[in-house]
Amino acid sequence: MEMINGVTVAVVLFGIGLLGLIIRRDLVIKLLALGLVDSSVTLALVSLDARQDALTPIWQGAGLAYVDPLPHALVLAAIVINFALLALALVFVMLLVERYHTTDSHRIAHEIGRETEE
Amino acid sequence: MRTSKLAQTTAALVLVACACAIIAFGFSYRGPLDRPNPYLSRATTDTGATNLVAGIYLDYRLYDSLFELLVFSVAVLGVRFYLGTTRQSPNTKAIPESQAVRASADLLFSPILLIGVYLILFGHLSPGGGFSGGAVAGTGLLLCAVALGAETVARRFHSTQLELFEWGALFVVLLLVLIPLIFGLSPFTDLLPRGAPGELLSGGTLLIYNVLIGIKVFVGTWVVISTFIRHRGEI
Amino acid sequence: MSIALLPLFHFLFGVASLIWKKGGKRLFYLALVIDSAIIASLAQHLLHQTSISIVLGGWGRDIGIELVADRVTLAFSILAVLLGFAVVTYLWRDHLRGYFHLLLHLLFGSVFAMLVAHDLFNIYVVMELLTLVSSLLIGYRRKPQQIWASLNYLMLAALGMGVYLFGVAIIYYHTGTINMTLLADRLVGAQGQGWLIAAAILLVAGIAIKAGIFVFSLWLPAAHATAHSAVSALLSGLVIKMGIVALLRLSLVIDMQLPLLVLGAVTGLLGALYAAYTYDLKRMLAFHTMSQVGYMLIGIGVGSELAIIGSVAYAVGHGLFKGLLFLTSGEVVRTTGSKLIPEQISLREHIPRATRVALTIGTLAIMGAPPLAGFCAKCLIAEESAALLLQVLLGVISLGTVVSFAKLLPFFVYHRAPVGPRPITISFSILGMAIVGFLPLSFSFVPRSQWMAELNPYQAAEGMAIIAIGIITYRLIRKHPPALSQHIFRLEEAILVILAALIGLFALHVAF
Amino acid sequence: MTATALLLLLPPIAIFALASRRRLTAVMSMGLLSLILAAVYLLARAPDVAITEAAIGAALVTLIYLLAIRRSGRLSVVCSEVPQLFFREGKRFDGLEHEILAGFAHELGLDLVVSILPHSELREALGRGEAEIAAGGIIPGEQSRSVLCTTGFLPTAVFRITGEGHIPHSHSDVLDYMSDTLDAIRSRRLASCDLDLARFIPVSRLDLTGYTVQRLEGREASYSFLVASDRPDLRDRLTTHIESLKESGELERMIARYLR
Repeated sequence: MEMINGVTVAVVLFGIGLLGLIIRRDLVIKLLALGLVDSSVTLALVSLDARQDALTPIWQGAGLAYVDPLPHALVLAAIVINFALLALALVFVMLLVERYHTTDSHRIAHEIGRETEE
Repeated sequence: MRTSKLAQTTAALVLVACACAIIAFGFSYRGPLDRPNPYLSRATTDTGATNLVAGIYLDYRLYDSLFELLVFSVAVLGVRFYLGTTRQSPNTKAIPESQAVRASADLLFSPILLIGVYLILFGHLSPGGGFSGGAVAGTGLLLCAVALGAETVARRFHSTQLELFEWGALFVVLLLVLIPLIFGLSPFTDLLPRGAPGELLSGGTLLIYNVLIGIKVFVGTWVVISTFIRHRGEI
Repeated sequence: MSIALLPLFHFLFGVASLIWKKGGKRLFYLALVIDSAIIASLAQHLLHQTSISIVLGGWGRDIGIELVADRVTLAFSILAVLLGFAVVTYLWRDHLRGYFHLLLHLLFGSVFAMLVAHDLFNIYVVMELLTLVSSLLIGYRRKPQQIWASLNYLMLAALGMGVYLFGVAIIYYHTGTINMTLLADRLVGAQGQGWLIAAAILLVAGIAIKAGIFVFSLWLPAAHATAHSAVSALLSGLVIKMGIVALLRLSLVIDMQLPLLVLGAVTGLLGALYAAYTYDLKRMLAFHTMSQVGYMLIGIGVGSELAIIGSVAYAVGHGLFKGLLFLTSGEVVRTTGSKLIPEQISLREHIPRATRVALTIGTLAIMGAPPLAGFCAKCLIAEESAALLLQVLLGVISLGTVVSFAKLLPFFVYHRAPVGPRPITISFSILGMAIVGFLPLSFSFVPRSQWMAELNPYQAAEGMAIIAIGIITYRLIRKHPPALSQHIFRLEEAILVILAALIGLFALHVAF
Repeated sequence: MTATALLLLLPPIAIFALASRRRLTAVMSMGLLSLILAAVYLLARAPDVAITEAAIGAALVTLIYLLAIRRSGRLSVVCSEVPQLFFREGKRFDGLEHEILAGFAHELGLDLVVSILPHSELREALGRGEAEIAAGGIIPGEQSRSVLCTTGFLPTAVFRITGEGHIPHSHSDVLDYMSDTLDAIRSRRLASCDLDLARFIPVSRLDLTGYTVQRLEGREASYSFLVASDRPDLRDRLTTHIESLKESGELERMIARYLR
């Protein structure tokens, strides 16, 4: 097996996304990082059975070697779901920015904490 | 403060590396599977669709796609609820664009819309389908918005009609999957004849679902984009 | 009669309530009545067989989506319907949009879908719908705190589902199926192998973020404490339990006893610790939910049939009394105008009578007072956990519950109190009666003979003793609060804690 | 082979996107990453996924990010409150700097959006792309590469206040917060601090007996604005605006109105 395949890169991308999610304080960047985490899963699933010698799963006759179509179908759902989550999260961020004029997660958490105590 | 940030970064690096290692470990090489793939031996004869992926997500696993559709609809609804009509952005001005942008948008949007429709209609034969086709067509409408002005388009596509269209499509999908119950079959059963693989009317109900999903996603995408246009630049 | 109808009907009704905006509440009652009929028929089927299974679309297991209904489905469906009636009645006077009713329908639909899900990817999509709907419900009033809690929940849940999908990918890579029935067969020889352990930990971690487990669900206190009380009741009573159900289903297929036991112990103890020293009523209830999740996890981790039944029974009981407590807490906050328990107690004569009775029943039940819901289920789990360590652990968690709720005791002094609004009284009495009558109710999903074998006077005495010791302990320790970190509830730190827990579980599982 | 090359491109782009200080750069590079992913899917024999990723992951997601973070239609300013120069009165803002910036925004046809930050975080906020202009008694002392600086509009002097405090404070600490400075002077915790004119004026109303006040020579400076480093066009226009105010004598009149 090759060292550089889709799955390895997917795991690396997952790590990068996770780091971005933890280290960057800007909420927009955090959402981008989250998107990267989700994309990495997609990449991993598609790469599970990605062989150069197999055919695209469009029927051309029996007995030919096709790529496994099931992960593709699953990934389609995952992409749409991630878009939906992202749109909603972005709206939440917009509402928070309107109120606190910042996208810094620490500052927002701080302000919210102060308001809750009052 | 400084040291704690450094400590946090170090901890993050170490923990993330370990987590990645665990995942990578899970994918350790297994050798070829000894089982034949169940979809590859029978998909086209079952569903009548040459696109095996469409056959899976619109027939074998239509139930999952229903949830996917619901997630999408709820998100659109949420976007509209939170940024909805009651709350008007203080700075709604026309998108500043040049004549060149406007002209090219005018030129591009009908082919893009066509591509979207093609993806929806032929989703069971070639790559594409309701979700991607709907999204492409919705994005095409944005170009239309650039060409004609967002407000004009928003006025032309009346919001209550849109809502009816959007939820009507979902309602029809829900009714369609329940119809087999009348005949004593399991819900989600495909009752239509399959037709010859490769023709437009070959996939049984696949075409109907693709069109319904396409409409739903098209409207949903447009609603999301137009809402974001109205509230642009808020972050 | 098909088990797929439960979710599908709710989705249909949800869309209908968008169209017929004024009749939202009536439609919801109608949907609940239909649910009850379907559940009754399901219960009848389950008298003769242990489970009903269908594959949608009439395909084979290997290619279609299988749905399975068993006693667990039945138990939680009953809980869902009871909570549904109570919550809608509670909200009777509120002006709600069609949008809110749609969300409620979708919430119930996805709960029912989760209860019959038997496919790894189906669990994923259902969980995502559940996440989205709950986060919209949390932020319904659009207060900044709610939006922030909702955003945190959304981000952590999305991360969790990403991790879960990695687990699914690993499983599919090695076995070629995501159907859980087939998986159980194909994993027979594979238990204990490295890749399976990795996959199991990823699946557990992904779901644990949503299941209210302390080290994973650090978004929970903020979300449950800031949401509308009716929504909190549903989240704590129902949505959290869906994570437990998913873990239960997975634990029957993949060997994960050890991680579940460890997680159960950790979440039980930490949840109780935080709950004991929290004086914000709703936040305390939220922390306490986590501690009780620990109890359920230990039951699942022990893994014997009876322990699992006990766990399910406890989850149902907990759904009832935590739902009731959250609903009453909403009334308490509304009538006293304060979120903090000491201030509420000083204004207790403003609290309506029904609310105080309901609060008393809920508290007694949660402390494990003998004839009520909490006690019965606790007995089952405790009886099955043979190891001394587990026995002590369960005792300590129970004690933690009593210590946390001893703060509420001053509410129960008799006062002349005003009469509350009628819908709310009715809502409380639905749940209150279910708690008092839990034992007969539970005959539907727990074999009667097993109940009778477990319940005896000795157990009752033990339950009373724990309550007494707990109240004394509360008096002793309330003066010296330990320094509990609030930092871990911040988004960044929460992710770090989650990762650390994931790695720790993996190391533990590999080592033993 | 192509697939491997494309795969190897992904991690560097991801790191670049998530490490970039500007949101726009981050969003655009993530869009690029999505496009490359779509190509990878196409090569991995997954055309359905490729189309969906291109339509939703690359186009739609990037689009809604761009719409959300678009800056047109408003001129966003971060500032720290300084009496006379930029301060809040009820819900409105007022002051010399505010008047200059409001006029500038009007000239550009933009709405002025102001958010208040501590003095020490202004540069960071510009770097993060949260605003285009920073204001509030800024003397461009140390040049940093992350911000641009306009021409000065008001010459100032720096004063050193020396007393018998206990805790030696450094220059930058003191300038952080107006209120901190006043508190520190009042409670006589400071051994010494340097204040520019605008900050000196409110302090000088306090009792400064026991302190020596001395004007620092050789530190001639003037107040100016900071502009985000990727907007040299904005810097130039603002500088032109200030110059034209100076020429027409309008600036003099404004200064007289606020400071004398």
